[in-house]
Amino acid sequence: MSRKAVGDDIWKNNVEKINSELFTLTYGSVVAQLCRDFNNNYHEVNNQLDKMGYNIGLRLIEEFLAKTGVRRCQTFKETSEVISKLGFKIFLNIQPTIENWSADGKSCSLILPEPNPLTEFVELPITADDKIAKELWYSQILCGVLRGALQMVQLDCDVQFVKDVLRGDDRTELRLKLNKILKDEVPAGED
Amino acid sequence: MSSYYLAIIGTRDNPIYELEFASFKNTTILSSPSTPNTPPPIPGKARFAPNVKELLPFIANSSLDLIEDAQFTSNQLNLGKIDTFYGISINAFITPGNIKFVLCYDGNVKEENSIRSFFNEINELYVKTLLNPFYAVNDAIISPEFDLKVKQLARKYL
Amino acid sequence: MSEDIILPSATSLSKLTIHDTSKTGFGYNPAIGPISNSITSETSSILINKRTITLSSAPSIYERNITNKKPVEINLSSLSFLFCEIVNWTHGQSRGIHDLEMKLNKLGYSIGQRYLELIKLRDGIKLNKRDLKIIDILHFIHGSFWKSIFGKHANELEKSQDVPNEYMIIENMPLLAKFINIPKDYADLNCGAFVAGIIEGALDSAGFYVNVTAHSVPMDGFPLRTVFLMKFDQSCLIRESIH
Amino acid sequence: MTIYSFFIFDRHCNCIYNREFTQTSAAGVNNGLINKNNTSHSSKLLFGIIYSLKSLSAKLISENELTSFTLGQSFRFHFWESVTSYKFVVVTGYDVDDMQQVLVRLHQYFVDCVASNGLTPVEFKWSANGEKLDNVGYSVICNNSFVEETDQYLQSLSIY
Repeated sequence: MSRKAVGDDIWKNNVEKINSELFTLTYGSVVAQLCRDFNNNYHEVNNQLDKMGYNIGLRLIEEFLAKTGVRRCQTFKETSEVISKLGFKIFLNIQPTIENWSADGKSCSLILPEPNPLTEFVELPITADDKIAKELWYSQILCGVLRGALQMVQLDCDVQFVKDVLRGDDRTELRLKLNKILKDEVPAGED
Repeated sequence: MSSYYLAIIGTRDNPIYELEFASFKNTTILSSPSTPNTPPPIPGKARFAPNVKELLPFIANSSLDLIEDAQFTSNQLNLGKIDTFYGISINAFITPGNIKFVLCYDGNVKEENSIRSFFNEINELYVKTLLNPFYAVNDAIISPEFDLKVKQLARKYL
Repeated sequence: MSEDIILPSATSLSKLTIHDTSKTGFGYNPAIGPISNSITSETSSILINKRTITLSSAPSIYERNITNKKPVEINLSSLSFLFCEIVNWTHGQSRGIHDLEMKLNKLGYSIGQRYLELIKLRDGIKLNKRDLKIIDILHFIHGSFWKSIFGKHANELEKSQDVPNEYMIIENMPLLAKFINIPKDYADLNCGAFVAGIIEGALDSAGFYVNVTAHSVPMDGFPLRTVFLMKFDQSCLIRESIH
Repeated sequence: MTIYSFFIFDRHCNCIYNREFTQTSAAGVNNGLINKNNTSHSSKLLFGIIYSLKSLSAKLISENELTSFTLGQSFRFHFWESVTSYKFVVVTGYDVDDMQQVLVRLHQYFVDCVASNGLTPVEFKWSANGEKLDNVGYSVICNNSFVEETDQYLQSLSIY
């Protein structure tokens, strides 16, 4: 079976589903609350969303591996396929496309379809100062989730948004960059 | 051809959106002999007399008492024509979340069905506004997109 | 802030000043009033000729169908992970469990306000009615409201035997509690506070001023069973006795 | 045939769960110790042995994963590691053969009760006195449903 077929199959038969609207509204409610709590300091909002995502990623990976039975990937290309066809499919029911590979095969872009379960209903408020559209990455939590989940499988990555249609860009693009493969930690006093 | 004033009023009797406009219908017929010095009227632009214009927000506001009386006696969203005041008629609509739409207009008896359709579609626009996490109940609706859509509805129905 | 506690409505995130004028000719500015968006010769001609104009490069919610779109589904775990993280984060911001529950209630509140209007809108023009009596709105909450949000009706709707303004909605299998095992340092936290907030937001919006709290009352076979206790404001009872 | 103990180590080499069973005729609740010897010398030694054997087996036979090893005539150590580097170890009598399925099952309990339960930590940064560290939670799994369910499962096995 192709990865896509595996993802579709798990989604169909092995996932407890709910209407995405409660998720959309809940996430929206959190982002709006963070904007208030941080007094519209959107850099801090991004950071906080990233942190929350990281914490989620650390756990979500366990459920992911248990559901899919995926073992360690041999290449980063394979990893990115697994993220899109299995990860995004199983948790958000979308399959981003992967493109824009760097020559060294260590970084690529994930293009998220629109609307997606995070951004449905969302429009950034337009006021005289368009700070929000320049600074806020509304879906930043996804970066944290990927970073956390990948770290648990010993892949140290940078994950960040480079484009977002909410800001008026032509598409929503997330950049994934592999820094290094982490080694097993060694117990203290052992070498 | 009549002029209209639409006010959307929040739960604390605060206006969250206002629009003055005139019927877009029959604009060509109305090309009354205007003197060369006065430009032809802009289709859709409200032509309330200045003294009426000033009063409109107050008329809308004073109708709130009547609307509140109806609020828990009628289960309809569209309350129809609820009052007239110095030749200004007032129609009203209440959303399930108690946001009020008030439409004040001069002139004769209007097609109630058109106003109802107008209100119903504005309600849908309002709900879309509300779904945006960055909008909170009772905030003013400043989205240009919303304004455009309301005006398109005005053109379509009134 | 004190107002927030009584009525947990949010402060506005976007404000315009009297100096903000629209470049496109569209958009209402409350600081200026109806002059801000009055019809000009340009906007008039756009409207009359049904010209399409682009006001923003971002996709517009107003172009979407929200009334009869096919429901999109996602994994319950995703919501669960998100919700737990919300609780963790809120916990760090709170002075004690009660404060944490208040904050969860507040987050739910704004969702309830939205859902009320959305679900009523979806009933369609003919069926979309405002509920006038407590019992009618409660049937709505327990029924189609619950089903739209959680995929099923709530299990029971009860009126208190002793207190005239108290009602209860009972859910045997709360969706969000499923994966949450409350650790010891969260004491008697009930995460149902979030759902209680959703109910409260919807009822308040509909004009039924109420205070909603969540209580876990396990039963055989239903260890997570939750009772949502609704205490209506006296004004609602007085209103019912008049009309 | 006997099950003596059950350990979980995390990616930071910490023993985040330690369960020691006291064999009595009345199998049931709370026999033995829970999380009493996480920092003990033998815990650390066990991790060290596993770590070394894992490296050795990877060097000797690639594509082969360490599954179990015996010590003398009394103990067999059964080992399984998740992709996320959680190491599950069950210590049994030396006559118990294959425990891989049991270990995978134990990991499933971990996923359901610990990882999916967002209010209990999954990052178990070590603190010597067992105190809660900022943002990292407790150093050991002290989640009742995990303890109960894994106990129940292990005690239901014929080899217990």
